[in-house]
Amino acid sequence: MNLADYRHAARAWLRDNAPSDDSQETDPITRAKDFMARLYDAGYSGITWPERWGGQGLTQAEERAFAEEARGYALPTYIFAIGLGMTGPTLVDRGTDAQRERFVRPLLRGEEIWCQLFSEPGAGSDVASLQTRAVRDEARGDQWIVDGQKVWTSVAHHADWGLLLARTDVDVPKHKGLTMFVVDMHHPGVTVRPLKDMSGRANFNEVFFDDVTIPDEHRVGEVNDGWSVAVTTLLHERLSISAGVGMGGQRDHPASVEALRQAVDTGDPLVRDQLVELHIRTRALALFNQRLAQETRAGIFPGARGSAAKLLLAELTMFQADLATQLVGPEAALAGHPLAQAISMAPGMALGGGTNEIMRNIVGDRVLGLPPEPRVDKTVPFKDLKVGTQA
Amino acid sequence: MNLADYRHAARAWLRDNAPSDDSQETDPITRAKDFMARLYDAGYSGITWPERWGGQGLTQAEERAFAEEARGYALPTYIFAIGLGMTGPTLVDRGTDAQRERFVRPLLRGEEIWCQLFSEPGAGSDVASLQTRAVRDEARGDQWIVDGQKVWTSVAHHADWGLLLARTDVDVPKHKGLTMFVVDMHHPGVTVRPLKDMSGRANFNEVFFDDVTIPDEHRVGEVNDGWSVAVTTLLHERLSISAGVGMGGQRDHPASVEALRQAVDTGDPLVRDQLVELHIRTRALALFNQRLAQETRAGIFPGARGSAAKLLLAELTMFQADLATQLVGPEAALAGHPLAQAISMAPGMALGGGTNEIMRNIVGDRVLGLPPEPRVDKTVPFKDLKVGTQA
Amino acid sequence: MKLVLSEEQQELRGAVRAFLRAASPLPKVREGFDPQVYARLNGELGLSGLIVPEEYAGAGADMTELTVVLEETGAALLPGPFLTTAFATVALTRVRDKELLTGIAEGRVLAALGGPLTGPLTGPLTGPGGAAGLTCDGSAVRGTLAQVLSGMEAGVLVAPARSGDGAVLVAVDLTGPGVSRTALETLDPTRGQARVELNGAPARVLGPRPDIGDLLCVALAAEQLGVMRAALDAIVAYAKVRVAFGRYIGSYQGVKHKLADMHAKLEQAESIVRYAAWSADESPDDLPEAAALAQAYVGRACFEVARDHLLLHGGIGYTWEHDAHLFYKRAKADEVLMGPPRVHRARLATLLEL
Amino acid sequence: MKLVLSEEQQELRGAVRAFLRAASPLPKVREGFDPQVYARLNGELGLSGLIVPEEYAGAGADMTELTVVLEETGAALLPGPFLTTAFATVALTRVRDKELLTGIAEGRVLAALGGPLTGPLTGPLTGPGGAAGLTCDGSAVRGTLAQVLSGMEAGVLVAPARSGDGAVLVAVDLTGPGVSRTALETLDPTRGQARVELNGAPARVLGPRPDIGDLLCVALAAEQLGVMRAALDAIVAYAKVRVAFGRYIGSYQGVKHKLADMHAKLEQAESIVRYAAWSADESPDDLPEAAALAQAYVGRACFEVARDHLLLHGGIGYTWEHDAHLFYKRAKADEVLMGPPRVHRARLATLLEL
Repeated sequence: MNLADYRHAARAWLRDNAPSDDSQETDPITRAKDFMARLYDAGYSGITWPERWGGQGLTQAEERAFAEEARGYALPTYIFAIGLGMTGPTLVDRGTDAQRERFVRPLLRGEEIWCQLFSEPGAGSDVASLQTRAVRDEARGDQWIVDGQKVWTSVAHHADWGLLLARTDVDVPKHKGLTMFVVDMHHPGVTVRPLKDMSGRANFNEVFFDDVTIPDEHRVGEVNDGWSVAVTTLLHERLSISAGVGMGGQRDHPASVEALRQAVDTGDPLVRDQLVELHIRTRALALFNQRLAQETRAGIFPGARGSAAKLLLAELTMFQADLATQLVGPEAALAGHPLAQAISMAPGMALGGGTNEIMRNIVGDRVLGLPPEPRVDKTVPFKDLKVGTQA
Repeated sequence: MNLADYRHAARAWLRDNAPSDDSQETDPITRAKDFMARLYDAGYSGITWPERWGGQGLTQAEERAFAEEARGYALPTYIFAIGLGMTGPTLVDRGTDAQRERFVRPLLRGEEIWCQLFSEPGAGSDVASLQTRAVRDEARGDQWIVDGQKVWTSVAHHADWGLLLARTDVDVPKHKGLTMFVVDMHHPGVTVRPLKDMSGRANFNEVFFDDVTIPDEHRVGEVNDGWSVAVTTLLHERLSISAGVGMGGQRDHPASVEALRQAVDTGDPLVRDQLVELHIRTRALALFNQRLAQETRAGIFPGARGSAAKLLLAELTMFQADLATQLVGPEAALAGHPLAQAISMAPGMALGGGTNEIMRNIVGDRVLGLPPEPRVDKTVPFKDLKVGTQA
Repeated sequence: MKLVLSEEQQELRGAVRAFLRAASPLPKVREGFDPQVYARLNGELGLSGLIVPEEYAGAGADMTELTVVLEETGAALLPGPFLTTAFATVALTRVRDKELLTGIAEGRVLAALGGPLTGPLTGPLTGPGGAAGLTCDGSAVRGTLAQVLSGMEAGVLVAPARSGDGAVLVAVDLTGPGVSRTALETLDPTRGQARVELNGAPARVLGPRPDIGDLLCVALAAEQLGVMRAALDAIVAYAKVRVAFGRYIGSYQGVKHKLADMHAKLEQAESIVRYAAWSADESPDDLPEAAALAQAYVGRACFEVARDHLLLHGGIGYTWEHDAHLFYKRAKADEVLMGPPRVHRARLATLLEL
Repeated sequence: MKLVLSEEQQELRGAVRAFLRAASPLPKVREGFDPQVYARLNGELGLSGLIVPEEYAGAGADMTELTVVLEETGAALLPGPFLTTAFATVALTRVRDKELLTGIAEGRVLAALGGPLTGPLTGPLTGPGGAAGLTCDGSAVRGTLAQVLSGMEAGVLVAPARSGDGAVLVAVDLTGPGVSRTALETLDPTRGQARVELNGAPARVLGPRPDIGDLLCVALAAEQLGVMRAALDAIVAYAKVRVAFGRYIGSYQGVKHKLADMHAKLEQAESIVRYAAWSADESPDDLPEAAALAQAYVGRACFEVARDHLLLHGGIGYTWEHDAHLFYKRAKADEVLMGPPRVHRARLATLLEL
């Protein structure tokens, strides 16, 4: 099928199958799973994934065509995003055949929901300093015993499986003593506690592990080679974040130029100039993202340059919410005002998926090739390393 | 004499003695020296310096009163600024009695001009990494032989004496192998070459030392203890820079609000708002400087907080020249336009007396008490240390 | 010009700071307005009567003392109507009928200053008329105030109203008849607002409307100075204990340089607040420029510092449990309290005759 | 929309870049305009005829190709009238009488585009009238142009003038009678300007004044993109070899993070220039917004990057001998070339119907 036909078919399928908002009677998770199954059965889930593991084996061109057609719909795929964007690709890249066989197809079909368990309270930007322990216990069959705490875990309360990074050796430097696992989120030792963000919504969770067992066949990659697996996952994360940034994607945001021109007095030349500034920044980033996308289509992989786009998006998100509240004035401080939500959520873009400082390091080190910061933490055995919060 | 009387007498003296601009027939250096002698003889040079070495032994209150009275005059004291602000106070603090006896009075009376010789091409922000060598030679009497190159030396072409920091031991860490000297600028091995700055003016010099001898009695402080002497000098430098920043001091600057309101169309609301922004920043810094001055008068020494003022001044200087050229447009790009000079000289404030990055480090470390950067250069012997420009 | 605090002022600051640290730490702030803390604030420190003239049982202090206190209540994010009562007190000291001041000084009366917060409060107090204004027939008031700061906690409303005698200031018992209040949830969880509808509520006419917009700007700037100082202190403290990649995050220039810039803003903000307070007390000719400068600079600097302090905390700063968002939201709510911030810049343009 | 260069365009870029690196390195740039370099630019690369239609001996290329070349001449800080000749060529391709184009394509004619640089060149070409405008009686021109870019090096002036038939474009031989030129020293030592007085100078009327302000904005933005790219490259290279306190300065976050921000600006600037060039070639409806966006964003970003690149060099960057100030000054001169930069923002406001 040529691309135009593909796009045409996708458009038709979406028109007929995208859920409308009036089916509120069913539980949203059930609805999302039902939709995902139909999406999969129609061949639109895992478009670029290998056919052998349940994907369609097509190219980024088809994936992009479908994404463009889907842009107008609010598809209920949010709870599958971690699986589709991060843990699934990691299993395809680094899992055993048995793991791919067991996990990939149910993931693509929405039968099982995934979360990702890397960050900890003491290990944010510096994920590799995490302290959750996994200890091998061959006495009780070949399995691992996990104890510790994770944080910032999206959809953990719905998840069936989690991709867990844990420390398996404290006598080697921090990157060298980690191992990756698939953990059963229904295990009785797993406790999920919602974590409210500063806007008051519980978009994240804390996850506690207390004597949780994992069979060794659910280990992903070699023992103590978990960091290289995590890098694969984080690479996919960064790609899926930057893919979400498109031209016009901010149009219905309450702090967009389009929304603000309705809300403020554009008769004031200063207000007008502020909206011009917002337009300039919005367009500059949108065009950069489009250029990255065109380069990707032409086979030039953006790599670490995507971190510049993420940095700019975080700054723009903060800038526009800040600007909009200033323009609107006291009303914007009422909790019900969309801009009060916007300013409450604006820091999230800078804090999820790597802080602005981390993004600048990545751009400096990997795009510009600048010399690295001297690192003490790469050679010291983990047990002797300062981590987390210490005086 | 009470302060009001002091101020009154100073005002009268300045009215009668401040040189007018019409005496162009004499050489400016001669005129400056003549004025300095009269200033000294009247008791207005070295107001706070110890009487024993030729000063007046008065307080900062008298010094400030005189400075305030002098503000309206363009006194020809520029060529003495390094001596009065930096090298003189260093000798008073750290010199031997013989050195104080020999150097301080002629310095205060303007009979001898001083320069300061610390920075080198390979040692800018990191002054202590300098490479100019001083080797002791007891065979030719107890003296030192100096070879090397200094840079950024103001008034070197007029100077009789220089305060020179040189390396006397390469086998110890960089801060521990430096010694301070007074060097005779008329020695035949000293070559002064003007260095044009980016505005095309030669405000600085390079100074080359080729087999220059210095008698050991011109050493200031102990052998290899030169860094602590240099810290004294740099502290005095920072004080004299921040003392120059006063309210209204920018009024006749071509990029000041006062100048710009004459030059641009304030009928345009956007232009007006830009001038408001400039006013806000100018006032904010002026008030901060006034507060520091009031605190100083009240006995609260500003210390490293002065570095915040210096940082803000550097940023304001750049901001206002940049803004003014934008407001004025193409004419500002003509070399004869005052704003072309302003934008050409604007970076100087950020680069003289410590870069913005150095100022931020000082504020972070010494005002906020933040943990220091890990340092490799404090322990490595100098001869094994990377310095200057290296691939 | 006086830009440094006297010893007495420093003592006042120390006393308020120590009291609030003990009586209203941040976990308590999250619980909202506590009348008992207010009772002690007044009983032990006499703060509610601080600027009330001595003949009305107050301490008769100047605006400078008020700014010293507001800086501390700001730093503590003190919940409740302290700021708006200070606003109202400023207004009441400048009208004919000062009776209410005694109740304020004695801590019996919590007054809120009304006037649509969206109006030009920064100029003369909000003029009568307009959609949200009040009208007064001499003994009763009608009209709606869309956003009254701490309007649910206060017992008395002080607000400008249009009357037959021109613009007057009126006082209304918020617990009395003819008053309908609706709590408004706000961005800032530590301090709410209320919509107040007056349908012939009994009112006392206090005198002609006073011109206090500049004084309110100065008072608010003092609170903002406290908010930014406390936010900076919090992140500096965190940068000294939080480790990433084997080093304290405060040792990274990416963090350290930003903190240095924040400190530089704080130094300038404090200088401006001192200058504005001095102008209010000693140099009324300078006050309009100083007040507009205070809001134009300090309001922005406060939000920028609160924003960066939150961001530099990393993910933990984005959680509800962490206090960073409380400073961030107070800073934003304060920035827009007097109207869109551009009004202060516009006023500066006018005052500079640009 | 096309935001990436084709293979042919990348080859063109590579060829120009290699040529300029060899023929016009920065030490040579300091010596000023060299006609021999221009002869080779034309002879070996055919650049002067790049956008001249084939029937006038040119290569008939699009604006996108021109922006590719101008990015490189900008990066090299090429001295002389290359940019203004490109401006003039854009104008000449859009009038009735295209005769001059042959001379330009063959490298015989260096044309300068006049029009007071202080006027609204960003809109339609500067209208006639006003203090600095030209008038034409059909065969001779009178008037003064206060600042003509590269006006001393160019042989022909192309400028708008008022005539009996309305606004026209005229061509004047700058070496002919009735022309008085005064060299103007400029901030940017690599490219001068001239004051041009015309006292009945013989002129050829080329046709009605074309509307090319947007295209000039795009062309200039391409030069600015080159300037900022080269400035960033220079400081990145320095940060990899300069040591302070025992470490390469590029390893300090204080430097690294600023360089990352500069890179982010460069990425956005390049995206905008590509978009604007594509609009010029393929989507005229988008051109006005794209052109104003290009000047509003790229002009500012270029100066900011050039400024920070200079500052990050430390003291050496402040010397005349170092090249940093050449980029800084070109960036500032370019930023104001089309008038005060706010005109582009004002135009965006109009185009967005704000």
